[in-house]
Amino acid sequence: MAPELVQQIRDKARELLTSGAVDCVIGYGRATDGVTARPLFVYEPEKVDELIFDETCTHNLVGYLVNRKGKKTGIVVKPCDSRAINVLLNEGQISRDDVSIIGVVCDGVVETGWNRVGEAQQARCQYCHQHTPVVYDFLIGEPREESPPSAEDYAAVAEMEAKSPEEREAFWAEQFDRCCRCYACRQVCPACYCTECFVDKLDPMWVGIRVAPEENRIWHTIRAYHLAGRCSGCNECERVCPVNIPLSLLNRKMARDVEDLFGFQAGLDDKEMQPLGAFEKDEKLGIGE
Amino acid sequence: MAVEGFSPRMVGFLCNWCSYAGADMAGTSRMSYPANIRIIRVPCSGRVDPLLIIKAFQQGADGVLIAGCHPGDCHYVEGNYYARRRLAIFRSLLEFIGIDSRRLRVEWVSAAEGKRFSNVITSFTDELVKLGPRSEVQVGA
Amino acid sequence: MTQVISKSDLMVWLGRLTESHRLIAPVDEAGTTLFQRVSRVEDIALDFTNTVLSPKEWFFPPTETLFSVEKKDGGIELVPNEGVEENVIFGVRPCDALGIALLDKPFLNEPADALYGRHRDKTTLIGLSCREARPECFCTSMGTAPDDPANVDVLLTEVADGYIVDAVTDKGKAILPQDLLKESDVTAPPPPSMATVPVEGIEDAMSQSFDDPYWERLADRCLHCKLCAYVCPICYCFDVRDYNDKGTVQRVRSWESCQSSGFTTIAGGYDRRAGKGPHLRQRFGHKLLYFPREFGSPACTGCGRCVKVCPVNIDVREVIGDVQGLGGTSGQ
Amino acid sequence: MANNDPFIPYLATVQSVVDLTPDVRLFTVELNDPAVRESFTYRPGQFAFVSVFGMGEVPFGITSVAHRDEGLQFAVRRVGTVTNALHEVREGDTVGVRGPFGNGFPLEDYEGKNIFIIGGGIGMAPLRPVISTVLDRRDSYGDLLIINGARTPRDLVFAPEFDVWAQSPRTKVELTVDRGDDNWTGRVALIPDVVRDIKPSPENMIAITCGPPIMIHFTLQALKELGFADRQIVTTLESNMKCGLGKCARCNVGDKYVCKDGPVFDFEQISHLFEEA
Repeated sequence: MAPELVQQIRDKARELLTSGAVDCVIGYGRATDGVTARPLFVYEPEKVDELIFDETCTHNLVGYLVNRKGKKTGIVVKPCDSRAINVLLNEGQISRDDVSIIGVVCDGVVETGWNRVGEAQQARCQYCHQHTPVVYDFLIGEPREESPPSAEDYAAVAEMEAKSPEEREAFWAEQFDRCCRCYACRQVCPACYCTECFVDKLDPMWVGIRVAPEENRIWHTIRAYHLAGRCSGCNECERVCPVNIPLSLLNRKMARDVEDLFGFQAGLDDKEMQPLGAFEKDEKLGIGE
Repeated sequence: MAVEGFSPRMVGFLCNWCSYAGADMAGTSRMSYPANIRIIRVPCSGRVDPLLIIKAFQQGADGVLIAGCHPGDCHYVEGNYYARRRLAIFRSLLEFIGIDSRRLRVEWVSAAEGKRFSNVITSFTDELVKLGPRSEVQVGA
Repeated sequence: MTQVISKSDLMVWLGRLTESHRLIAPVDEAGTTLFQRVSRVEDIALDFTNTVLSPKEWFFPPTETLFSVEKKDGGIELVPNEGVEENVIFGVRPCDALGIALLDKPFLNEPADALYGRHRDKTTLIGLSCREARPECFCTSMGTAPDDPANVDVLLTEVADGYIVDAVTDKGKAILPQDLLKESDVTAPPPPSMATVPVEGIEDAMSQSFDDPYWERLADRCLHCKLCAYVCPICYCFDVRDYNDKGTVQRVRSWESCQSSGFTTIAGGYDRRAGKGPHLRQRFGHKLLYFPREFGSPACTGCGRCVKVCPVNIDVREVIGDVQGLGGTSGQ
Repeated sequence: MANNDPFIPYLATVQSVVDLTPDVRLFTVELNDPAVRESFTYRPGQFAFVSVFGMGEVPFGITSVAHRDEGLQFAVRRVGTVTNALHEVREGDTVGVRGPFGNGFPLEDYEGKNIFIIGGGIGMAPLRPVISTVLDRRDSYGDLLIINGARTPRDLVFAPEFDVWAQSPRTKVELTVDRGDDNWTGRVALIPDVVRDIKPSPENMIAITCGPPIMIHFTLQALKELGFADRQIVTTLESNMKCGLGKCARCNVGDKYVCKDGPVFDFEQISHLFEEA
């Protein structure tokens, strides 16, 4: 990103902190590897120069807002992250008055890992049609002309659907077998804010303590289902998975179904009722017909 | 893959107001239907959290039936409309992870439809027999 | 003179071990390297820096049955889990070997954990010296080294066309393939070097920084996932629950982490460690203060896994440096 | 332990189940193996895990005293998954017992001293063996003052024993509730306020308290106002724990483990960590 745009982020953060409009700005700083980004909480105006923005700023910072309910907070968001803000607003988890949103026009982020900056853009950026945040108070960069959606957007989902049920079951059994149930996918997700997750419930214990493929499958299936119509596509869950389970396939599958069946995309605004919280009396969904 | 003598294990979540009464009607009218279904009475088809469905499959069910009031007749006015959307999405997800979506059946059965209830169980059982037992894919050595 | 084994003979030896033992070795799967059971030696990843999960899972598995409850003579009987196999783990890095030695301290401390002890007794460790250090490595600051033979049964060190074989223990000698070993005057290359981390005096620094606002600030970005704990070769917090499955009852132990919500919640819902700061502080407190007080050394091997996997870059090396610089705001 | 595996409980048979309050039951169990029964000795303040197989196990302070030979007793409030299951257990059923664990109260050190027991709700359960011991060795101890509080009169866990306690020489029992009922003529006050009202002299006295965390917090303040030193105030901590062996690390508080270094601590040992304890 152009240095003057990064400077705009810093200036805005300084202004927000100095004026007392917020007591913290959540943005990106440099990680200890010296090459990638990490979340940075800035409380003092003197420290705004630690803020950065570049193609390694993959983190979705919106989840942190739930921890700061009732506190005035500035936040740097990419377009995909901004959709998560709408999801949280729609669900009454945060108050619009509490957040000052510094939206950044985004050209995509790259695959990163510890001490590693990839060449290629993340897959989700390659089919992104939202380069300007959907909600913001201040915009950094110029709004873009968006390309139209394409059939290729859900190519990976279609490829999986083309396989036989046995192949699919075998594929997922192998993926779920690697899961060690660290729940990093849940913890990183801005839409996973339940105070008690179904998987932690003891009575009844829906998901057994045993880390085994069929128990893990309950976790992953219900996780994906709970995010249907709510996942804003930031794909942080897949990034943080230590054993590379392709969670985006599940999330994208849900996103495409919700789009096909109900014409809905998560987080485009904060008003429209999510499809699983709504209905139309005469719709035909192939259920009980 | 038909298996000789295979009797499928089915779990049925029946809405208290329509379908459970429909099953009752089938019983009191002495209509016959296969006995391999375990019936769980729920207040409304809208109560059937997909967690219950996947849990039933994990615990060894070959098929899961959800039956509720016909659209428009819900005791709670709109519970089955929500159920319809959820189950449409969830069934598609089950199919995606390799659980044949024919193993999850949703039917609207009213309190007066004892005959229909018995037909539903019979046809679902036939279908599950045709599909054969659900065998879990074994992972690793 | 040292004993060496050629690269092709190593495969022959490992092949024999798949027959006599359960062989565990690094395997590449879906872009990750994990210690897995191997039946074909071709599957072994020889060219790896280190695995995503440490070998602790073969002593302290993610889940394990402690005992089963079985019906007998109208009553019940508790049947311990005796199903522990003879394992050989190939490819254990010196840092991970230290991890296992440190894991012994809490688990074998009296009263010893019987199941862990059985796994330990029945496992032979074939270590592999590191040719290169990764950027996140700091084992030399934590009391081991890339070529440290201290905590394995056999140590292999790669040289031009094979490996130097160093049998460290009797257990190691017992599995050596004498027919495949040759005498050689080859010498081991110098071990790779790495940056140092200022651990000297960390206990005092931790103790004095207990009430420092530092922890609250550090925890701001912590997601409280369990990744760091699950990849750690030493983190040993666990959960115990009963597991009912299709009519059988087992008492099962599974991995848990102090970062998990509800870890310290008592019946009725009170949680003495509810805040984000104290929550995260417990992780470093246990590693750098409480464990050393109890067992004499930090609960860290410098393997760098937590540094590598943390989604928000909470870097133990940075934390150690920061805490050393806090200067103490409270005594304990 | 059986098979030298400290995770495997002893099997025990429930001998009696008595309702103490609407949500607290007293379970008396007998260990099935006579040899184990013989060797199973315990001190006041120690605890044991009780298993309901299929539901899990949880730790309870042992409510009985070994020297009375009245069986192994646990007073259990119905509050979570396992305690709910335990309340379904009937006479003759099999449960598991693992223990005894923990340090217990150093009652020998208290000989010759005045003892001040402050218990809230089910917090009386681990204090009862202290009371029993003082009553049974009455000459070895000074005055005995007991403050027992509960939400309502029906929630006073050991109500049938109050008369026995009060009849013992140099012993006083003060009861208090948060809400009275039609028959209640006693105090309606919070425990810390009762402590302030009675104003016992800290001279040669040990205060032993157990109850909900919030009660302990304010009782501690009241005792300090009266001049009690940290080492004169003793508590038994409740903690989430899974092993009792100092391994699972749940009950780790600072460099202590509640299960093996405690559960009994004086405040000199844990004052710094109290907010976390």
